[in-house]
Amino acid sequence: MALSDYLIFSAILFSISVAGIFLNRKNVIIILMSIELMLLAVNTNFIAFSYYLGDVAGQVFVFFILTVAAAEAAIGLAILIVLFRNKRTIDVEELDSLNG
Amino acid sequence: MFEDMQTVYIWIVLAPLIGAIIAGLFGKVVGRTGAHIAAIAGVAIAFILSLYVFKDIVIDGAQAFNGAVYTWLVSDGVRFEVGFLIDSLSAMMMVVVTFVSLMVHIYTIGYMKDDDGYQRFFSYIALFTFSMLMLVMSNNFLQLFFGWEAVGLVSYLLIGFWYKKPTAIYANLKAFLVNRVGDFGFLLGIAAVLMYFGSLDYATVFNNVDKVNNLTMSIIPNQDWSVITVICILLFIGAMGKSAQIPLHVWLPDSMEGPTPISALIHAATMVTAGIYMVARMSPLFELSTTALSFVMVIGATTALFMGMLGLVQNDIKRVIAYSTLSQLGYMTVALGASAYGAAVFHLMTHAFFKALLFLGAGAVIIAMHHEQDMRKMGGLRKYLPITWFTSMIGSLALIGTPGFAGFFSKDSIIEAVGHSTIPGASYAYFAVLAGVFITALYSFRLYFMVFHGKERMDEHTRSHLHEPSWVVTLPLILLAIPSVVIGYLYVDSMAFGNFFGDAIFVLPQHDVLGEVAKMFAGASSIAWAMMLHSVFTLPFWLAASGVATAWFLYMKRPDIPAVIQQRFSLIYTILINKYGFDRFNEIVFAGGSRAIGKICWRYFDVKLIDTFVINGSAKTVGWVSLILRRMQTGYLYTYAFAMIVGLCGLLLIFVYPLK
Amino acid sequence: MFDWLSSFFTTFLPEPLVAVIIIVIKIVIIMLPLMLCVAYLTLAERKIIGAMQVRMGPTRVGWRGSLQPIADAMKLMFKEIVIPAGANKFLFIIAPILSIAPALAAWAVIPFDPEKVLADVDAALLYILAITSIGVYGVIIAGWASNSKYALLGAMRSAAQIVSYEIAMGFALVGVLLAAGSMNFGDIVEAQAGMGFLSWFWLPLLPLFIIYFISGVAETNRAPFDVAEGESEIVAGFHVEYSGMTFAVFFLAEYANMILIAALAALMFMGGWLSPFEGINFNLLGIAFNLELWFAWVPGMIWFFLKIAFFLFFFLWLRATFPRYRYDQIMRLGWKVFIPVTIVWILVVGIFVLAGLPPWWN
Amino acid sequence: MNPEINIAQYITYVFAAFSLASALMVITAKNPVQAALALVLTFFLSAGIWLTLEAEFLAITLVLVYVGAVMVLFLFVVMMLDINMAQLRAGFIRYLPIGLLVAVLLAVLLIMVVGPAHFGLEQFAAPTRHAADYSNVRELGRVMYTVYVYPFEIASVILLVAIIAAIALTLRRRPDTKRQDPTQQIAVKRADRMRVVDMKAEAKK
Repeated sequence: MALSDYLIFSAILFSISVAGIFLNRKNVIIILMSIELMLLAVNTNFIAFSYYLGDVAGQVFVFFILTVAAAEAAIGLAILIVLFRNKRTIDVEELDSLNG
Repeated sequence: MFEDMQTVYIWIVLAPLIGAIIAGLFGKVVGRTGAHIAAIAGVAIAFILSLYVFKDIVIDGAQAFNGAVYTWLVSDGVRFEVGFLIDSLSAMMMVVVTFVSLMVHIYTIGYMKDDDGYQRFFSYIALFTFSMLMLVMSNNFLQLFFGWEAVGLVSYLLIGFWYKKPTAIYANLKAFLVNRVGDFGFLLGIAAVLMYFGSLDYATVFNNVDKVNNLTMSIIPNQDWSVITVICILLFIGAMGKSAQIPLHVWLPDSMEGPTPISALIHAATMVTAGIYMVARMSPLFELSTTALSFVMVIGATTALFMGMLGLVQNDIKRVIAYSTLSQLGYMTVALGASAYGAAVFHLMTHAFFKALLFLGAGAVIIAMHHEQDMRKMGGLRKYLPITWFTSMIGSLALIGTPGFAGFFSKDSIIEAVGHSTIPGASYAYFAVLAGVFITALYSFRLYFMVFHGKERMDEHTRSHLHEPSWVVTLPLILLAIPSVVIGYLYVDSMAFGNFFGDAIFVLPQHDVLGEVAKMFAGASSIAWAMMLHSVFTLPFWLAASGVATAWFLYMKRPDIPAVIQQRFSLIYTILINKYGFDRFNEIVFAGGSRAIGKICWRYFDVKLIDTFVINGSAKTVGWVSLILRRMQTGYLYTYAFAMIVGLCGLLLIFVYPLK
Repeated sequence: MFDWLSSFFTTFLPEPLVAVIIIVIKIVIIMLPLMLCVAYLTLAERKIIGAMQVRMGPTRVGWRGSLQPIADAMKLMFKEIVIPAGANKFLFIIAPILSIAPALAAWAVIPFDPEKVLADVDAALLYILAITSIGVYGVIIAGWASNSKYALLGAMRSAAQIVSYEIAMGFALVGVLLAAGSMNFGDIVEAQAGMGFLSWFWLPLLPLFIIYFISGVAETNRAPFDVAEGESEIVAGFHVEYSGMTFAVFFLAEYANMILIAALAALMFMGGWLSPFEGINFNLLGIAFNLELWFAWVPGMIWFFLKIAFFLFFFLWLRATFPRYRYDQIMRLGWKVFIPVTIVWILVVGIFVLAGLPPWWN
Repeated sequence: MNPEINIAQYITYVFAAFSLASALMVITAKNPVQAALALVLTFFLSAGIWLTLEAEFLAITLVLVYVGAVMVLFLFVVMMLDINMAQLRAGFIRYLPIGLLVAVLLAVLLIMVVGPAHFGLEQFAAPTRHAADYSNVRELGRVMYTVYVYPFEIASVILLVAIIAAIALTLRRRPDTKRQDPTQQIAVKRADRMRVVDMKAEAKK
């Protein structure tokens, strides 16, 4: 296994998540999931480099990313719930109250 | 009495400032009485301390003081300091300034008693005293410039004191702008001094004068100018503005819009003499440039003669005195040009007293006439205002140079000195000052006769209320009248011909015209007596006498003749009434030209370039850009993600195809 | 035994394949008895609860009903699997599998004695936590895929409950980790050796032990925390639409989870395969009671199974004894009681460890 | 070649392939529940890949945190909300070409950068695997609690803030709902409900 194999894997994963944001542009939930996928791709890169460079710091970073991403997901979903309670929808295109 | 003279000097300056601050900033708190007590107390302290200093320096002959009291900043090795140079010259000036100022302060209580801006006025005149003292006590150019500008500022404030009067505002603006022109030259002169001497300190500059003496500069290629000449002329341009010499004199007559006390204080006795004082102070520089002296003399002579002539056609009592002031300043300037610095400063002092007296007298008349200033509506006031009449008469006699009165000694010294001067333009100057004597006598007594004698031309209402103003007005008149009579006699020996000023004034031996004059009286026990006896056989005396006689004939004996003359010589009259067209010239060329330039700037630079292109253009550009950007700011994550991805792709392309 | 097997297979198979085959054999050796245990646990439940409620339990099939689980299994296997019309077929089928898979997968790291373990993983404790946290998917997916209100309600309850109790459970395990200084079960058990049942972790970690066990009960959706099923309110909760073998798999998963929790409790708090009499010698009335020696013949695995049985009995006992908790009470208990207690006790354990409190840390 | 590593390699490839497939499912699923489940699968398989990179702790943490907690939360929310999926999916087809284009372009460029030409075995030789007694957890823990102890503390504070924020955001009191208060029910006194009255017995007529 070469390092490039892992990197290519995460590159494709990243591209898929970008496409996900594009295609599901109205659905906040799927967008959040796509962001999680993106983070997964990034984390995989970190771990692969950590392994091939023999430096555990990369894993520490992944740990922190996981932490922050978990926090992000929790708050994101909380906002989503509040949003749904108030607007009865999660369609981002209808969130236009600030649109003069 | 005082352990350290430095403390005295500081308090001389600070006392009026404190008075000004109390009257100005706390005027509401202390009230009218409090304000004038504070201001007068401040000036009185300054006057008493000045007298003490005068005694110390002049009478006890103490060493001149020259030292810094505070270093403001040091930049590139040049020290900018607040310092005092106290020698006989500045001591004399301090006494004159504080004395006249004190008189005017007291007089103001009466003159301004009904005015709303009472406290403000006291604050200003006390502030003026402070500024003027800073100017005369300075030991360096920077502080001189500070005082110079500060008196200019106070003058501006006071001319426009009645700020609701359009003519006052016009006048103060005019004064300010014309002074700016002079100040610009002055500032350039100071800059040149700093450039060539590397210091702003008088002592340093004067000590190094030899090093700069033969230097030249070329501002225009192939035109080598003597540095000293350039510096002196530039400095003198400043003096021209402040001392109202042609062609920068135009502000002074208009400044009569201000209250009469300040006309007396600022525009006759003190501030306008700042230029004279400055040139006298700079005598070590001016002495080295005959060109500059010549320039000074011609300007002074022109002013002396032609401004005096304008006084003949004026009907406003204050304006007549104002033109008289211009003329007398011309005399002083001529004396400076002739290297008779002592005579110039001596005339400055005597003039301060009798011109202040005349102005205050005029002010008293104006109060009595309910602020009527037109002489054609006066006449025969002698019996209503005896004290004013008497003091004014003394002032007029002093002004025309009646032997024995203060003006006689100083003016005769100047005329004699000019007569002995040999520098280019001296003969023209001699003619001008001689002619000026006749003119002076004529307009002075024209005023005197029109106001105090002859038919009573005022209306009934005014007449019924005519009475002598209160003691605060008359007391200064009397106090000023005394020196107007005696001061010349007391000091002509030492100031004009003696060694009164010591090292303060420097005269080259070949320029020592006063020494020449003094030789005439050599052997006499008293130069004063000798001058008086001698004068009867000289031209000036008879010119003055004929001037008085002409005035008596035209305005007392045959009051109908002036109108005839006016008709006969309508061309000359028109020229005079238009003040030689200086104002029109300034209005058309400078004001009109500036307006035209302004219009061009407005039309092309402001409207087209700035408004249309820069302001609206930038706003339009922003609007246009933001229109595009707004299209991009959809608020949808995918748009931003798209933008980021495009950027990412760009970066990746750089990686894939590295830019070689 | 496995060495012999691998050398046998190597004769006719490529080497990588042999490694896989050996692993598969090991898995089978663990799974088969486990499934058997699950089957007979159902019988034990019916018998024990019957006894507690003064009735007989199953008696007909086999000797005193001993073949009853087999009969139940046969019946369920041959029943039709009804898939509701609006259901998501794929998820509906996969839900029970997701339910049982973690319950079985967790056994990979459970050691039966110092040698007998499928995967001697370093981070076994973490692995257990991770795997048990997956169990909830079976419930959620089942509830959602059924396209039924009751099922969905049950699934939601279950999800909330499991997520909540997982935290308390995790904290309890952190306490154990702190006490043992390792995440490997072998090391954890070894850390408890020394003075018999007194040196096991249940004593210093008593609050954690109790919380862990109760959380375990909640995690497995067993009474009194069985609101996900709650037959009196939502019929049968998440598996209301399931029948036949799919239902049986849920059933198996629940019992497999019970055994797993019991095994973990035994490993972490009750010394695993250690004898309770280890190192216990005392003189009473002149007779030397050398209990360690007396019980030395018992293999460690037997002790382990006995301890598992003890905990399983608790599960059944709880079911027979307690009424069902109300949903909000469950949540309050989990969040407001258990989590604070565990956090405080982790601190206390930390102090213990630092202080070197004998006999556990000296 | 060591056969065990060979197997690991095959497993990695299989995991990667399935991982990508399920990632595709995440973004194309008709239903967010399916998307979430596909995402769970992706995480799971990625955790497997991480295991081959000797990141045991993180692999397990990924499962524990993401699969066990975050995704449950996602599912929970998705199931609770009554979402009109058809409306949300509108435009999916319309944006498919451009999305595809961008994704493919990005993927191609990324692969050109990170491909074997720059990150192959020649540039980065496969490191020797650690001995059996090597503990990734211990290693990570050592670094985390020494070098990165402050970032670690900050991360914990972030989590705390996230918890409080999430609760504060979603907490609502509904005054209109009727609910029983068990503590009040239990605390009720006899005197609150019943009054004992003294009265004389009445004779029957």
